[in-house]
Amino acid sequence: MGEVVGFYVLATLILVFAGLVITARNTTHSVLFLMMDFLSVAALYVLLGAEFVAVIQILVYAGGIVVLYLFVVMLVNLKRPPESYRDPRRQGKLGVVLAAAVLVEMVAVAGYSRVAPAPVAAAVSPVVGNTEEVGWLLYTQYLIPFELASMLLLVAMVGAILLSKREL
Amino acid sequence: MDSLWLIPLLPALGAAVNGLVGIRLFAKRTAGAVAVAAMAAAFGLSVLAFVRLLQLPAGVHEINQVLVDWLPAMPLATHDGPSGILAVPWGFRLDPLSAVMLLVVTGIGTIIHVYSTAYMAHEPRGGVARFFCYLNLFCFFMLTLVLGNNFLVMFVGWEGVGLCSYLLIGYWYGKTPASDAGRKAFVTNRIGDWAFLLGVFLIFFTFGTLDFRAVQEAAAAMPVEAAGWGVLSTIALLLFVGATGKSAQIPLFVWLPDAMEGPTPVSALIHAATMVTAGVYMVGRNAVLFSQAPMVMDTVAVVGVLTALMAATIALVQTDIKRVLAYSTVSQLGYMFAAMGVGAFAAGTFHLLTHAFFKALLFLGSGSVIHALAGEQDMRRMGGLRRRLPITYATMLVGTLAIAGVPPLSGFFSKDEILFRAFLENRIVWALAALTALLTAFYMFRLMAMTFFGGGRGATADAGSGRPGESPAAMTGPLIALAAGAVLAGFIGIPGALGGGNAIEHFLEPSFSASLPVVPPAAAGPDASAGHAAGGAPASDGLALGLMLFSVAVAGLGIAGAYRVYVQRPGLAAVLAERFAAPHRLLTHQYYVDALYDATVVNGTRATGRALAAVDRRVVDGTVAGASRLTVLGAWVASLTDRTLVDGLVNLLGWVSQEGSFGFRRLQTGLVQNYALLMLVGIVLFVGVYLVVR
Amino acid sequence: MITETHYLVLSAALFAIGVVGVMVRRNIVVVFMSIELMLNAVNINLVAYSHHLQHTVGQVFAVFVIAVAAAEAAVGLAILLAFYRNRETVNIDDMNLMKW
Amino acid sequence: MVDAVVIPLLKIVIVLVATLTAVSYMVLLERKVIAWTQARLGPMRVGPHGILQPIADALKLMIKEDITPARADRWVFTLAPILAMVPALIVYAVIPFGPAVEVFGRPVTLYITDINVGLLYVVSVTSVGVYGIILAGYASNSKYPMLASLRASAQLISYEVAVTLTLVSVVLVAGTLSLVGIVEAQREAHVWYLFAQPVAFALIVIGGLAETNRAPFDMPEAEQELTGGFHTEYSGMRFALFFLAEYANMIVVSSVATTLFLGGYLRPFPNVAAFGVLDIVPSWMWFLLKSFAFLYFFIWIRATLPRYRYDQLMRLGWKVLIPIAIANLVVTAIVRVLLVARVGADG
Repeated sequence: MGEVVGFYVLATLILVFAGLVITARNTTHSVLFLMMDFLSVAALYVLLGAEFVAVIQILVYAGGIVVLYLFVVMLVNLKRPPESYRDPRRQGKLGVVLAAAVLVEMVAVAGYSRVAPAPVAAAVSPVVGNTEEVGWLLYTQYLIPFELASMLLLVAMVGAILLSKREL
Repeated sequence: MDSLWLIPLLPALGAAVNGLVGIRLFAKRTAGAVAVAAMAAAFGLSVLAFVRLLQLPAGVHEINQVLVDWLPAMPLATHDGPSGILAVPWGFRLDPLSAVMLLVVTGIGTIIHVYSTAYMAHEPRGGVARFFCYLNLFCFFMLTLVLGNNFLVMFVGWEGVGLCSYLLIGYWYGKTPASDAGRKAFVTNRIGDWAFLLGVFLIFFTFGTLDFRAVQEAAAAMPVEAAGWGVLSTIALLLFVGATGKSAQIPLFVWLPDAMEGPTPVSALIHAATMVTAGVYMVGRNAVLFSQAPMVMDTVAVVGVLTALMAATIALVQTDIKRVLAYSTVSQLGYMFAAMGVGAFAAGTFHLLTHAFFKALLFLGSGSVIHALAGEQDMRRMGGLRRRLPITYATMLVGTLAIAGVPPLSGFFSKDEILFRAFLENRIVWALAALTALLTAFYMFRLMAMTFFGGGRGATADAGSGRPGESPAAMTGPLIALAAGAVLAGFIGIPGALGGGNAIEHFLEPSFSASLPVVPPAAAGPDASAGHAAGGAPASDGLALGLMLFSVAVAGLGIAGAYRVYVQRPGLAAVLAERFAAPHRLLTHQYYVDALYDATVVNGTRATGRALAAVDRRVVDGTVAGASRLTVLGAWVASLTDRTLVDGLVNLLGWVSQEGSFGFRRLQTGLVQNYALLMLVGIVLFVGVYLVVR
Repeated sequence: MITETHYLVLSAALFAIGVVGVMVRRNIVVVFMSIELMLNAVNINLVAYSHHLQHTVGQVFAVFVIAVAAAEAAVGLAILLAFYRNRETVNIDDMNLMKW
Repeated sequence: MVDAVVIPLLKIVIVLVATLTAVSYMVLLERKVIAWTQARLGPMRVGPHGILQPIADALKLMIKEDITPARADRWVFTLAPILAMVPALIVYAVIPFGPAVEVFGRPVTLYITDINVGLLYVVSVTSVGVYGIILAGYASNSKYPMLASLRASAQLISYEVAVTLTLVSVVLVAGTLSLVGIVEAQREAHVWYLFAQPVAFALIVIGGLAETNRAPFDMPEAEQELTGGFHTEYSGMRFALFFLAEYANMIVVSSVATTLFLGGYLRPFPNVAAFGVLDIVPSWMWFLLKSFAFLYFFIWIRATLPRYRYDQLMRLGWKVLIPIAIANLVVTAIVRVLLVARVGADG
């Protein structure tokens, strides 16, 4: 019961905030709605029993990435309106139609997946607790991807610094 | 004995020093001193060698020295079998004949070297060294020629002197006539050399050896070809043709007058005293061989005497002082050949010796005159130099008297000997020779008269301001020395008719006989040529005296004629020239021999050359050009293919790509969202396909 | 009862909203944010299946996605800033230099 | 029902009220302490020794006119103080004030909840707190707040990295993310982590000062440079919210520091029976005493140290604290691995 209510409330919040993100005239408002959206998603993760991912979602997305967006918006949003020019070839409407098609198709796929295969056996993990399991998987089976991700982050950091510095 | 090889080597060293170092570094005086020292030393050694030759025990008449093996032993063969072993040593041989030549070359050469130091004093410094280098080099080759003990070594000298002659005639190579004359001499000599070389080949083919002595022995063993033409005759004829080239006989005499373009000492040394006598020497060296071929002997005599006569007649009308002397030289060489031809080898050689003295004297005297007149050579512009050039006049007068055959000067003895022997052998030859002697006396005194007598003309008349003076001691000294030689040289050959011993003939005898055990001295004349000395000595004393008187009379007649025409009545010469216009023209044009050669040989060669050039241009070049045309055509076709077909394909490909990309590039709008749109289309399609197929 | 299909539909809807944002908005910051929305849709999917299959690996992948998103945001925004500094615009229609 | 709903709701209300009251008196305390430090008396008018001053302040703020600047972004302007306040308050959900106790015969835990990612929760929620500052500066549409908010958010983000890295080393020692678990781990380890992780404690103290924009790192509120800082344009109740949020954050920092390093609600020497007499003081009282000492330390420092320059602040954060934190983490990890290996060998 609580799960159902929680799901529908959160789903509504998520979709509404998402819609507001892409429709808000003010970019700062978009960013705020995005933050709200992410927080809602984090709550959804809690609902799904993924506390670690939820916290990371808040820490990284809400506390990091969105702050970054906010910074950028405040840095670039100072002059003329950003959407003043419109290229005639952009085919925005067709994009919306195609997005709807994608939605329909994916819902159809989701309908098929009702007969999805039986749940696989839970991984044999020596630890209990969501965070511990995630950590255990990250540092054993997915160690190399994990290290690669860290390398990716390092490279991204260096690249971002290089790109945004006015002169080296 | 050991010093024999040094004699040619010394001039060679002098030439090397002057040529390698002197041209750049030596002063004129140094260059001259080096050359003169080399020649003087060679002369000293020659005298020593000559003394040693005289001191040889009886029956031995030669000194041999083999320096080194030149060509190693090399068996040669023809189709008919082995023809002998070709082994040529670099060997020298001194026998009486070569000893005479040796003394002539070194002695007169030394004198002329001394003379040259003064005569060439006005040349540039490097030019003097070059001149003495050539001159020394010439002496080296001449000595090699003389001393060589076989045909090949002789041939080296033979060609070497030709080369030096060419170099020295063209010494003033800046003057076109000089360089032309040098080339003419060289080319003309080549013709003779060609025959000479053929003769050498034939000698080796016939006898299997090239050694003089061996060839003479072998030839003596063969029968005399009195009636039929045989191999000996062929050899002799070929050698004689070679001799005509070197010694300027008919038909190859044309180069010698032109060679007067060279410096006067060169004319004296090479073209009077030494090189031109090489032919005579060669014939004398092969006396035995020639004796076995009587027909060739007759040819030699006729050619010689005809040459003598012709040159003498031409000399009558020449106006260039050196050309007169040149034709005189040709004439005297003809004399020598006539002597050889009649078998009087010793007489010919004797005349060679005396002629070397007085002709060198005459040339040097004329050089003194030219030197005094600052290069003037035309006798018509001379005259009255007797007082201004007393020494020159005196010495030249001695030389003239000698060549004219006035006793007791040297020319008298040698020429008289020849006439005597010719009279014995062949009256026609004698008659022509006597006529020549008359003409000789005439034209030589004409020269003297025009140069030294009468009033001043031309250059001598103009010379009032800078009057010509006597030449320096370095020139007059040699003149005097040669004059002494011209006076005294005859006394070594006083014929028996005058109570003399005819020493030279006895001395030379071994060289002209086949075998070493020589005939007794009593048998005067070339005993080897048996059957020719038919006249016999005992019956000829009176005859000889008569002929002597006759020839003295002839000489006197010539002198008197010349004195009358050119001294007493100076205008008479022109009158005579007008009266005998046709012969005069013939003579002034040297019998049109040069013109004839030009018309036939020279122009023929040129025409052939042009024809060949035309063939080359038309046929050979045409073929090449045709081939290149074909190549060009092929390349054009290939390029056409390349342009149209290959390039067309490539261009088509490029055009298709270009036009296609013009269409496709519309897809690339630069709008990120259009790309995302396409991506989305792809997603929709893929998922759609998945949904349908599943 | 909430099945995984519910989550999938939610995820699909969120994804579609993100697609629409990418397609129609011209402010490149908003476009970036729409991409983040799509990434979140994916994450919802992953976590939902993780829950459904009782296997943590889905969450692991969600963590990876978040890491990649962070990197993408950092570099993308840095590029955006550099571009803005040169062109004084964040309009995606002005960024059309990279074409024929 | 009671256990599931009523007791948690009661706990929440108690914590909220207590926190807000504490914050109010925190302000008074600070004014008094600084005044004493400077040989003044501080507030003396309202109540004896100014003891009622916070109530007067609250009333003043509530009845003051609430001004919104003309060109301000109205919604965001209102949202900003809320976004500042909410994270500061909800962090209290995981702060353990004491262990389970018997209340009216019913076992009650003296904390709202104990989630197994408690520490991460604290970190993530405080990281959201930066929005309030940024949005306040942005929405005011004014120069000084804008600059101040940029400074503040940059400072917060920078020091968040150092603080989080430091916390990881504590987690390594404790072996859990739960705050209660950390406290219990200290009990089992017989030692406060202040002594196990002295470097980490120092880093947390410095980082905590910076995270709460306290002196000597109070750049965002540097009056001399930026007038009032990011809340210059705010007034009335919305200003009060920022004010409360700041002091609430101070209390959060001191609470977390107490929990992590000072043994939380444990009495000193919890394993030594000889000190059993100390149990007269209840556990939650121990917690409050320790936190109070920490807060007093904060005020003390503010009264003592001059302000850092901004570039010095950033240099300290990035070039000193973060490297030290990483080094500390590495050393801790190595020591931990060695200890586990030794224990394994013993077992």
